[in-house]
Amino acid sequence: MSGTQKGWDRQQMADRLAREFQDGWLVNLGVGIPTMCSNTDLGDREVTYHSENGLIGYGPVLPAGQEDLHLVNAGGQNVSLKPDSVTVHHADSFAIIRSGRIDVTVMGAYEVAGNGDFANWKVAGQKGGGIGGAMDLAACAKRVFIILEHVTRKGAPRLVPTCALPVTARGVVTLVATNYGLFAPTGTGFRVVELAPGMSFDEVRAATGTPLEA
Amino acid sequence: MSGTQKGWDRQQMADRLAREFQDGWLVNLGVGIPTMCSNTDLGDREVTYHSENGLIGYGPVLPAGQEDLHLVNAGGQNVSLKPDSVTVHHADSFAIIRSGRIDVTVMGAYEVAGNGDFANWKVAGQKGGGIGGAMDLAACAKRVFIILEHVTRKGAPRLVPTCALPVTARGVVTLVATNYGLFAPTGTGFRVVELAPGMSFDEVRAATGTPLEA
Amino acid sequence: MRSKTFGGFAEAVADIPDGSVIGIGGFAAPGTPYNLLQALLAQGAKNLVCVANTTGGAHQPRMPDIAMLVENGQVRKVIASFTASTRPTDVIPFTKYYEAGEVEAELVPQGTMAERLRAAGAGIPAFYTPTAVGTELAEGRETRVFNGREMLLEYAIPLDYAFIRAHRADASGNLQFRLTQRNFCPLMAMAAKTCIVEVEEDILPVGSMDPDNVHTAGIFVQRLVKIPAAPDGIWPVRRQERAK
Amino acid sequence: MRSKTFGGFAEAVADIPDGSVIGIGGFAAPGTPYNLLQALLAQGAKNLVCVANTTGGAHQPRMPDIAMLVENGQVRKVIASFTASTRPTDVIPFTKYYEAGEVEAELVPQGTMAERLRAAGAGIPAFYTPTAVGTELAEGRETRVFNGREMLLEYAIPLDYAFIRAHRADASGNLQFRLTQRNFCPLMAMAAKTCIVEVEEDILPVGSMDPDNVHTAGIFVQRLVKIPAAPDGIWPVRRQERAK
Repeated sequence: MSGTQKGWDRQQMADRLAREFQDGWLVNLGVGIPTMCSNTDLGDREVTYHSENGLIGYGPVLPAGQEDLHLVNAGGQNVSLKPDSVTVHHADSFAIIRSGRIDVTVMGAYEVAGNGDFANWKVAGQKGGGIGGAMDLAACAKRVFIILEHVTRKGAPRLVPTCALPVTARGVVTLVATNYGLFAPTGTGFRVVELAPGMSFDEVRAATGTPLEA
Repeated sequence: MSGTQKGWDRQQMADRLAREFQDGWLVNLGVGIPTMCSNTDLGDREVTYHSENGLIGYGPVLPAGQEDLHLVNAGGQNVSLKPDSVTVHHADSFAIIRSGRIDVTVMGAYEVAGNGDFANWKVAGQKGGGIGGAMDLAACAKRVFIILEHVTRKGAPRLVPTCALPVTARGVVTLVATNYGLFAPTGTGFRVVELAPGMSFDEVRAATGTPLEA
Repeated sequence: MRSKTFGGFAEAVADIPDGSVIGIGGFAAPGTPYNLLQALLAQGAKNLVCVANTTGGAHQPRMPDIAMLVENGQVRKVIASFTASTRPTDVIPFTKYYEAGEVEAELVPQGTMAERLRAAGAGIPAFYTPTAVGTELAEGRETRVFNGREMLLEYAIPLDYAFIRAHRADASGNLQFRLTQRNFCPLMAMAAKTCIVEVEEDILPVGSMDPDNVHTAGIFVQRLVKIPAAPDGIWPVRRQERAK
Repeated sequence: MRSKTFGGFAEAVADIPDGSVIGIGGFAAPGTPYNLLQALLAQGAKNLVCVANTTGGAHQPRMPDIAMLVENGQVRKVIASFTASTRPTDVIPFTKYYEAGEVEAELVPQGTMAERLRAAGAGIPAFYTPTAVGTELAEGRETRVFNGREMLLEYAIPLDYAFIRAHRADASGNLQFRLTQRNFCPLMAMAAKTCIVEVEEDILPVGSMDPDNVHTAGIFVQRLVKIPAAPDGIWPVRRQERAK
C-alpha cells in the first residue's frame, strides 16, 4: 500500500474480512463485493464456499468460453467445482443455513446499526424488494459480516444509530468492513477494529452517524 | 374353490383386496398377511409397491442365497428391484405418505369399528407398543384396507361398534377383508360387499359385533 | 401405465385452466423451464399464481419469464424472493407492472419459500422458522418462542402445476438434474398435483437409472417433453455466443 | 483441514459423555451401525438417550442393539417407533426392561420421527402433522386445525451424536448409501452435532464422487471408520449362513 493511499478499495475491504476466516469454515458470500473474498489468499487455511442454490464447495469463476452452463453460484456466475463439491436441492441447502452450519455470511448492505441490525433488501419508497437468501442467512449464520461504503454518494453515514430502511435481520452483525476500516458493533455504536491506511480516527468518527469508540 | 370350502384363507383374503387395486396405483403393504397381496395376479394392471423405509417400487422376495442384504422391505424381507425402482431416505419416503400419494395402504389390525376407526399397535394391558409407519399411513393414505380374522381365537368379534384398544387412526378404513368376506364400514356398522364361499349372511352377522347390512 | 411422454410443449400445457397455481423451477438459467414458459405464453391461461425465485432478470436478450406472462395479462399474483433487484439501477421488467398495481406479489425469503414448497410436498401444513423475525415481513403475523428464540409460523405452498427442467428422465418419470440445475425443481415436483418436465437429453428407457441416484422419483412426475435442438427448443447459451 | 478418518471404533466413540443424545441409523439390518454400537457398549457412557426406529429385534443370534445398551445400564430413555412388537408372541428384549420401569420410552410414529430429525437438521423447531391425531399419542397435546383438518404440533429432535453406516465415503466425509441402507442415516447426520460413520468400502480419496450423487454431504460428517473384514468387523450375513 502506497503512502498516498486513503482508505480501502473494494478488493481490500473483501480481503480484510476474508482474513478473519478460520480453517474449516463454511462460508457464504453474497452477490457483489462479498464475492471478492474468494480472491483472497488465505495461506494454508481451507474454507468451503456454500452457495444457497445448492452448491457446497466451489472454486473460481471460469473464463468466458469455459463455463459449464449448469453450474452457477448465487450471483449467477459460472463458477467451477472443487474435488469435494456436492450439489443438493434448495430445501437441503437452506437446511444447512437454518441449522446454523454457516460459519460466516458476508453481505452487502445499505446501512448497519450499532445494535447489529442491518438493511439490504429494500430501498426507500420502493414497493417490494430483493430478499433472496439474505434473511435466512442473516438470521441463522454463526457470524454476519457486512461490506459497505462508509457513506452514501451524498455523503450521509451508513453506520447509523437505528436503521431507517426495513431491516434484513436484527442484532446479528458481528463485523463491518467499509472503505474507511474495520468496525465491530457494540450495541450502542461501533468500535474501531482497524483503520484503513490514511484514515484518522477523527475523520472516520465525523463520517459515522453513531458513537464510535477507538 | 371346492364346494366344501368355508371362508377364505390368508392368501384369498389378500387376493380379494388386491383385486381392488387399480392400474397405476401406489400401494403400501403392511407386514404379515398384507404382504401376500403382492402374490396376486393383477392381469394387465400395474401397481407400484412403496415400502416406508424409502423404497419406491419393488418386486418379489428373493430366495435364500440370492438376497441383496442392502435391500429390505418394511417387513425386513429381502425383496428385489424393479426397473423403475428408486431409493430415498425416510423423510422423503414419509413425504410421499403424508402428502396423500399412497393410493392404498393394506394393514393388519386387532379390531375395526363401523365408524372407520381401527387398532393395530397396542394390545390390552401392554406398556408401549409397535407403531412403525402405521399411524402415518393410516392418517394419510387415500384408502385404508384392513385384513384380519373375523373373530379372535376365543371367538370374540373383531368388527366392533367402538374400538376398545387404542386406535391407530380414526374414521379412515375404507374396506375390510376377513376370512368371512369383504366388508365396508358404513359409519354405524358394516355392509357386506361379498361373502366368502360357504358363509351365510346370518352366520357372518352372528359373528359380527356391530350392525351388518346385506 | 399411460405413457408420460408428450410430443410437444403445447400439448403438455394445453389443459391448464385459468386460476392455476404454477411453480416454476430454476435459479438463474439452470433448471428454468424456458420452453414450458413459452408454451404457456401461447396457451394464454389467465389469473395465474406463479411461484418462483424470481420473475426474470433485467438482462438482454430476454428468455421467456414470468414478467412476460404478466405483460401478457396472464398473472394475478406472484410469490417470489425477488420482486425488485437489490441494485436500484437494475430495474427488472416485473417492477413496472407491480408498481402500477397490475399484479399482486408476496415477497418470501428464499429458504422459507423452499421449505414451504417442501412442506406442501411432505404433507406438513405449517412450520416455524427463525427467518424474517423482526422484519417488515413478520409484521402482524404469528410468532412463537421456542428454546428462547422467536420463530415465525409459515404455511405450505401447494401447487396445481410444476414446470421444471431436468437433464435426464426415464420413461417412468424418474429424473436426474445436473449440478445447480436441481435447485427448486425437486421441491416444485413434490408440491404439485401435476409436474411437467422439459428434458435435455433423450428420454431413456425404464431401467436406465441407478435407483440410488434418482433425484426426483417418477411418482412425482406426470408429463415429460424432450427439448428439441435449437432453434425449435430453447437452450441457454454462453454470453459471448449470445453477443454474436 | 483435520482428517475425519479414525483408526478404530473405540477411538471414534471415546469422548462421548454421559447424558448424550445419540441417534442410531438403520432399518432392519441395512444402515445399522453395529460396530459403533459394540464400541459404545465397551465405552460405557451412561444416562444416554437413544433415538432409533427400533431397540433391536427378537431374533437370534443378536447383533449389537439398543436393548444391549439398556441391559448394560447405559440408557435413560429411548425414542423409537417400536417399544414392543405388534405380534404379542414376539417379545423383544427391550420390553422386559421397559415394563420393569428401568428405562423410559417415547413412542413416536415412524414418519413423525423421521420428520422431527429432519426438522432438527433444517433449523425448524416445530411443525404440524396429521399423523397420530385422535390417538392416545395425541392425548393432552396441542393440535390446531389447518384447512379443516386437525393437526398435531411436533418438535425437532436434535442429536449430540449420530451413529450411521454407509456404503462409501470419501476422505472429506461425503457419503453414499446403497439401496435401503439410506433410511434414517442422512437425517440423523443432519440432526447431529457430531456424526460418526462406519463405512463398508475403503475410504476413497477426495474427488472420487459425482457431486450430483452424494447422499450426505461431508459438512454433516465429522468421523469416519472403515469397517474391517469379519471377524474384526461386524457384517450382516444371510440367514442360512448364520445357521451354519
